[in-house]
Amino acid sequence: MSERSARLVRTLLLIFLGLWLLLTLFPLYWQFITAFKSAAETNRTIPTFWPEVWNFGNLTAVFADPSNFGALVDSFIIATGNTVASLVLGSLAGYAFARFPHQAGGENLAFWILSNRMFPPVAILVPMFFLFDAMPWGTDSYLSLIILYLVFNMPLATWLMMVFFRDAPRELEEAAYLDGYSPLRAFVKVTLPLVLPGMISVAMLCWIFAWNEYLFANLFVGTNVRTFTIVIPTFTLGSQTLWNLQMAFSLIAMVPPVALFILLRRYMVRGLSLGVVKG
Amino acid sequence: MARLQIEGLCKGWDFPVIDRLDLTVEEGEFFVVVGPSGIGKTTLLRLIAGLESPNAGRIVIGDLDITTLPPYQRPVAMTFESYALYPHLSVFENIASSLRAQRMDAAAIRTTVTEVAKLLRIEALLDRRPGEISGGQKQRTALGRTLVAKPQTFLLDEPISHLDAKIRHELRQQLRSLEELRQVATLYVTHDYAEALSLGDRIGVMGRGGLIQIGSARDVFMRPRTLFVAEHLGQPAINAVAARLADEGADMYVRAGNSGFGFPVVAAHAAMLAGGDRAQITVGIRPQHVKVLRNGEDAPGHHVIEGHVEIYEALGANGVVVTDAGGVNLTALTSLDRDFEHRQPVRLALQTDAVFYFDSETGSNLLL
Amino acid sequence: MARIRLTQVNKIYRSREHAVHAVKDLDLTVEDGEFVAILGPSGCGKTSTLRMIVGLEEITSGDVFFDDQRVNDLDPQARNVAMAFETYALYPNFTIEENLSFPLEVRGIPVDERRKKVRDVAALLRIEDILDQRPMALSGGQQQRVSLGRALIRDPAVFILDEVMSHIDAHLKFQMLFELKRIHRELGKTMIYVTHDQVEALALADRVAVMSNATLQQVGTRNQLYHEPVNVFVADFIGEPPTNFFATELDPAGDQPVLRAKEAPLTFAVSAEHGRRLRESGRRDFVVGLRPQNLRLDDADASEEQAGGTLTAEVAVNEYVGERTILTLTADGCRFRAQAHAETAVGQGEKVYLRYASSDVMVFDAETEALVA
Amino acid sequence: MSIAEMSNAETPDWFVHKKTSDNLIVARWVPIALVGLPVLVLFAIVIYPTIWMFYHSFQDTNMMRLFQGNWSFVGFDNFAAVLSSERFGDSIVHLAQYLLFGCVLQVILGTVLALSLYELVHKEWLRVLLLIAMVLPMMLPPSIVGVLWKFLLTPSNGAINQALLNLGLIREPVEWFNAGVSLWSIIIADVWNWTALPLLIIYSGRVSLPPAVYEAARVDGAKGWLVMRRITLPMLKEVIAIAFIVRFMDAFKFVDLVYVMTSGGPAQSSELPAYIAFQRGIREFAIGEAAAYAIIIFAISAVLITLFLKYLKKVLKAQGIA
Repeated sequence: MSERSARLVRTLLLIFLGLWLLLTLFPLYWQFITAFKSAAETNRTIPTFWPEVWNFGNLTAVFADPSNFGALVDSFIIATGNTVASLVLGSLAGYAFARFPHQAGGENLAFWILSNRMFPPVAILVPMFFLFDAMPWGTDSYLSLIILYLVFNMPLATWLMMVFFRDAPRELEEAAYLDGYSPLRAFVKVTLPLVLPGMISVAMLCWIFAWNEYLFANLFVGTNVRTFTIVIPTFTLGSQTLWNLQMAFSLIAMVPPVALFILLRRYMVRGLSLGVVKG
Repeated sequence: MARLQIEGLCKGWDFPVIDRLDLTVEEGEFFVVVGPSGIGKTTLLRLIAGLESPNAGRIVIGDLDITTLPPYQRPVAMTFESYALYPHLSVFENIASSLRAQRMDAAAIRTTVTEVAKLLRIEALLDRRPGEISGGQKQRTALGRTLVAKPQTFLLDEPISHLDAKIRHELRQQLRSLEELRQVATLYVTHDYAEALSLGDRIGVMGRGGLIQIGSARDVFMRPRTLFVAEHLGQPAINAVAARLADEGADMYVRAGNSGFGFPVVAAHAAMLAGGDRAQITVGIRPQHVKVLRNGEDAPGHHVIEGHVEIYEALGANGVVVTDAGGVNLTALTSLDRDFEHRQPVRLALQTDAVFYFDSETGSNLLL
Repeated sequence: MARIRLTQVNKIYRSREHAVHAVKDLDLTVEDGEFVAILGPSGCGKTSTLRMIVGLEEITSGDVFFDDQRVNDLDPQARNVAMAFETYALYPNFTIEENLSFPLEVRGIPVDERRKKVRDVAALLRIEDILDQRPMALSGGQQQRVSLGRALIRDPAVFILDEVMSHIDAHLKFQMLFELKRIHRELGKTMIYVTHDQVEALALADRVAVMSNATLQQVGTRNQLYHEPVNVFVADFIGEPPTNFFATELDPAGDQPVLRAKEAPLTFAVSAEHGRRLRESGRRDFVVGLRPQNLRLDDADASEEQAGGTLTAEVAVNEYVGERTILTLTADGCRFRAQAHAETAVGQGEKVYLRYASSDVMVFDAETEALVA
Repeated sequence: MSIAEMSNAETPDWFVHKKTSDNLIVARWVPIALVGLPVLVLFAIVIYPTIWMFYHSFQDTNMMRLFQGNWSFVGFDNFAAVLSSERFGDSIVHLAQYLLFGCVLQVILGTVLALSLYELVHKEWLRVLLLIAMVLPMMLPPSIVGVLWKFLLTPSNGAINQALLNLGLIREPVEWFNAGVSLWSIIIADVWNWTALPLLIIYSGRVSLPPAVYEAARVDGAKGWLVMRRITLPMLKEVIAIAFIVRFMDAFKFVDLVYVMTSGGPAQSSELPAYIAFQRGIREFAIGEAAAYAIIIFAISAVLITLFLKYLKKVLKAQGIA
C-alpha cells in the first residue's frame, strides 16, 4: 500500500471512530437531557434537543417514593452477593479445569458448566418459580435472585477464570508446593495474586450483568425486594410514560457501574487480555 | 540418615526420557548431573521433587519412600532454572516462604531470613521485589529460599549457568562453602562441564535415557567411558577424528582417511588396542593436549605434525586455534598472549599418551 | 555498508517521579565493516545505546550518523538495520520458516528466492528440522537462533545483535561464535554486538566498548582491554577467572619502589618506569590488579626469567575444571585466585609460591580507580 | 542423538506399557474437591429445571392443567407442533438475521474500533477517555436500553427521526416499528448496547500484545496494514474468538429488547425463538410447548458452540499454544 492510501485509510478510520463516538453518545445525551425535561416537554410533537427548563427536581422526584432508593440498595445487594458467589465458585472450578483438566472431569464437565449460560430464560423461569415458591426463602427474596443469576454468571466466571489460570505460570505454584504449601495455601499465596486483574474484570462483568438483569427480577421479586430495573417501568401517570423520570432514574442507576469501571479500568484492560500470547 | 536413593526410575512422554535410572547420593554429598540441554536433567529433578510422577521406579530419602508423596510433603527443596520467584512478594517474603509454610513465628523468621541474606550478600535488597533486582541477585534470592527450608535433599537446577562469569565464580565459591549443603544430599544439575567438575564430589554425565558415567571430576574427564562423555566435557570440545589403526613396522599407527594425518600409538595403549576390530575407530584428542609450538621450540615426548591456522579466537582464559593438519581439523588450546594469522603454517605437538580411542559404532572407550 | 558515528549521545528516561540517565555523553565510532561489541553489566545503558542506533528509541540529545547522514529522525526501516533481539521477539503465530522469511516478504522478494535463503540460514544455524514448528514449541536456545537467523537473512547496512547467545548452551555457543565470526568475515558488514558476557565480546569483536553506569569506560581491542584497562572497573570486568585486586600502600623507601598489601605480608614489584610514575603521582594508596593467568605456580620451571616477584600463600581451594586448575589462595586477610595447569596437585592448606612478572602488575589510583601504571 | 535415532533403538518394556496420565502433583482428591463444590451448586440449581423442562416438553401442560395436576403424555407432539409451525420457521430466519447483523457485526465493529483506537490515538489520556465513552452503553440495563431506543425511535416525535429530518437525510418520519423494520430497530439498539463488550475485550488483548514483536516488525520494515494483517490480527485470533463466543452465547437467549421494544410485533415480525418460548411459557402458559422451544433452542446453540470451540482448539494446537 502506498504512503498516500495508507494515510487515507487512517483518516477514514479516524472519521469512523468519531462517527461511532457520536452514535454512542447521542442516545446517552438524549437520556441525559430527557432526565431534566418536564413531562410535558418530553411529549412534544417536535422534540427539543436542549431542555427549555432544566428540571433538576426530577432527580429528587424519582425518590418521592422512598422505597425507590431501597430498590438501588436491593440491586446492589443482589449484584454483589451474586458476584461474590460466582467468582468464588467460578475460580475454584476454573482453577481445577486449568490445572488438572483430566482429574477434574475433563472437557465435557467444563462444557456442561459453560452451556448453562445458554439456557433460554423461560426454561429456568417457570420451573424455578414453582421450586422457589416451595422453598423457605420463597421467590421474593435476595437469595432467590442471587441463586438464579448464578445460572448465567457462574459459567462465564468459570470459563474466563479458566483462561486466566491457564496463563498464570505453573512454575510458581510448583515452587510454593516445594516450600511446603498445601495446594489450597499455594493457590491463595501465589496464584490468586497473579490472576487478580483478571478476577477483577470478571467480577466487574458479572456485577454488571446481575445489576442490570430485568426478566428474572420482573417475575420473581416485587414486594419484599425490588430491583431498580423493575422500578423504572413504574414511572407512569395513568397510561402516559413519564420519560423524564425513567431517564432520570436510569441515569442514577448508571453511576455505580460507570464509577466502578473508571476506578478499575486499569485492571479491566490488563485483565481482559484473554489468552493472548504474552511477550 | 538422609541419603537419597533412586531405583529403577523411568519416565517418558513421546519417547523414554529417563530409562531405569539408579543413583544413590550420600548424606553430605554434592552430586552434579551434567549433560546437554533437553536430555532430561530437569525431568530427573522434577521427579524427585514430586512435580512429575514416574512411570516406574522408587525414590527413597533416608528411610522414607517418597515415590507417591505429593511435593509439599517431601523433604526436598529445589531451585528452578528460571528462579520462579514470586513476583508480587518482596525478596524477604520470597526467602521466608517456606518458613511461613511451616508457620514459624515472625521473630524467628526474621532472624533466619536475615542470616541467610547476609550469607548470600543480599541483605540490602530484602524490601525489593524480584522485578527490581538483577539476575545474579534473583539467583541468590532463589538459593536463599531453598537454603532456609532445611530439607533433607537439595535439588538445584542450573542455578548459576545463566549469570556473568564473574558472578558465576563468586557463587561457585559460595556454593562450595555453604554449610547447609554439606549436611544433606544435594543433586545439582548443569549443562556447564566446568561448573560440574569444579563443584561435584561426584559427577554423573547424563545422556539419552540416564547417567552414562558416574565418577570424580578427574575420572569423568580423564577416563571418559564413551565418546559422548568426552565430547560433552571440555571446551572447546575434544577433537574427534575418524581413523584406523595400522601396524607400520613394529609400531602401531593412527591414520585418518587418505590424508597425511597420523601419529604413533604409545606402547601402553597399543598393548590394549591390539587385536579387535581396528578399521573404524574414533580418536579423541583434547585441545589442551595439542600444543602450538613457537618458532624453534621443541616438545620432547610429543609427536609433532605440520598444519596451518584456520581460525584463531580468544575464548575466556585461553586462545583457541583451529588448524588444518593434513586434512584433519584439529583444535588446539594456547595461552591468551599469542596471536595467529589466517593460514599461517604452524607445528603442532600432540601429547600422544593422553589420546583416547573410541569404538566408532558404540562409542565406548577402548582403553577402559 | 555503513560507518556509524555517535556523538555526545544522551538518553534520559523521564517518568512522573524521576528521570533516569541511561546513557551519558556517548561518543563512539564503528568503522565500515567493523565488528564492535558493547560490553557491560545489566543496566549499564548498552541496550539503550543499541536501541538508539536502531531507531527504536528517541535520542534525548546528541546525534547518530550512518556514514555522513544524520539518522536521528529516521525510522529503523529507513536506516536499513537488521536486529536480533534478546527477547527473541519472534512472531508467535508464524512458523519458523515464516518468521525467517518475513523480512524478505516485506521487501517483496519472490517466493523461490525466499525459500532458498531460508534454507541457507537454517542450515547455518542448525535449525532446519524445526522450520515448520511455531516459536512457542521451541526451547530458548532454538528461539534465539531463529531470532539471529531473521537478522542474518537480510542484507542491511548494519547488523545489530542484542545478547543473541545468552540462552544457547555453552557447547553450541562455542560453535556459533565461530560461525558468526566467519559470517562477518564473509559478508564484511558492520556488526554491533551487545552482550554482558566478556567471553563472547572478546572472542568476536574487532574492538570492544566497555560501558558501566551509563558511561563509556573504554574502547579497545582485546589486547588493549586486557593489558591496559583504563580503570578498576574494566580490569575487573574483563578476564576470567576475575582479576585479583589488592589494596596497597606505596613504600617509597629504596630506589626501587614497592607496593605493600595492607591486609597481608605481600609486596608487589613494579618496573622502574612504573615506579617513577607512582612516585610522581604523589599518592600513597594504590590498588594493585593481577590476573590469575599471570600468577604462575613456582614449580622450578624458571626457564624464562623475567623481572618480577613472588607471592607466598596458602591453598584454600583446588578447583579442577578439566583443562586447567583454579587455585583459590589465602594470605592473611587477602583472598585471591591463580590459574594453573590441569595436573596441579597441591591440596588445601599447602603453602605455595606464585611468581609474576612486574610488567603484568596493573596499578590503579585507590581514589579515582584510574590506571596509573 | 535425535528422536528418530531413538525410535530405532530398542524401546524398553515399561515404556510400551506405561499409562498415559496427567502429571498429578497434588493428592488425587484435590482436583475433585476443587471442582466439586461449584459443580454441585450449579447442578443443584439446574437439575430441577432441566428435568422439569424435559418432562413437560412431552406433556400437554398449560396453566390450568398444571394447577389441576391433570396433564398427560403427548409424545413428540409439542416438538412436532413447534417444528412444523410457520412461526418457528420465521423466528429462525429472524435469529439468523440477528446473529449476522447483531452478533457478528458487533464483533467486527468492536475489532475495528478497538484497533483504530489503539493504533490511531496516541495520547494515553485521550485513549482512556474515548474507551470509557465507548463502553458506557454496556453499563445500562438492556431493559432501559430498550425503553430508551423505543423512545428515541418513536416515529411521531422521536429524537432520531427528528434529527434525521433536521439534517435533511429523510423527508418524512421513518416508521421504525412497522413490519420488516422493527427487527432492524432491535438490532440497532442491541449493537449500540453490546458492541462495547467485544471492543473492550479486543482492546485489552491488543494492549497486552508483546511490544518487542512490533519492534521486530519495525526493524524488518513492515508497517501499517501489513503489520495489522500479518501480525496483529492473527495474534488476536483467540481473543476475537472469545469475544465472539461471549456474545454468541447470549444471543440465543436474547429476549429483553424484543420484549421491551416490540413484543415481537407487529404481527410476529420481530420474534426470536427465545422470545416465542418466553411468550408461550410466561404469557400464554403453554408450558409444554415452551419447554419444547427451549430444548430446541438450547440444542442448536450447544451444537454451534461445540463446533466453534472445537475449531478454536484446532487453531490453537496448530499454533502450539494449547
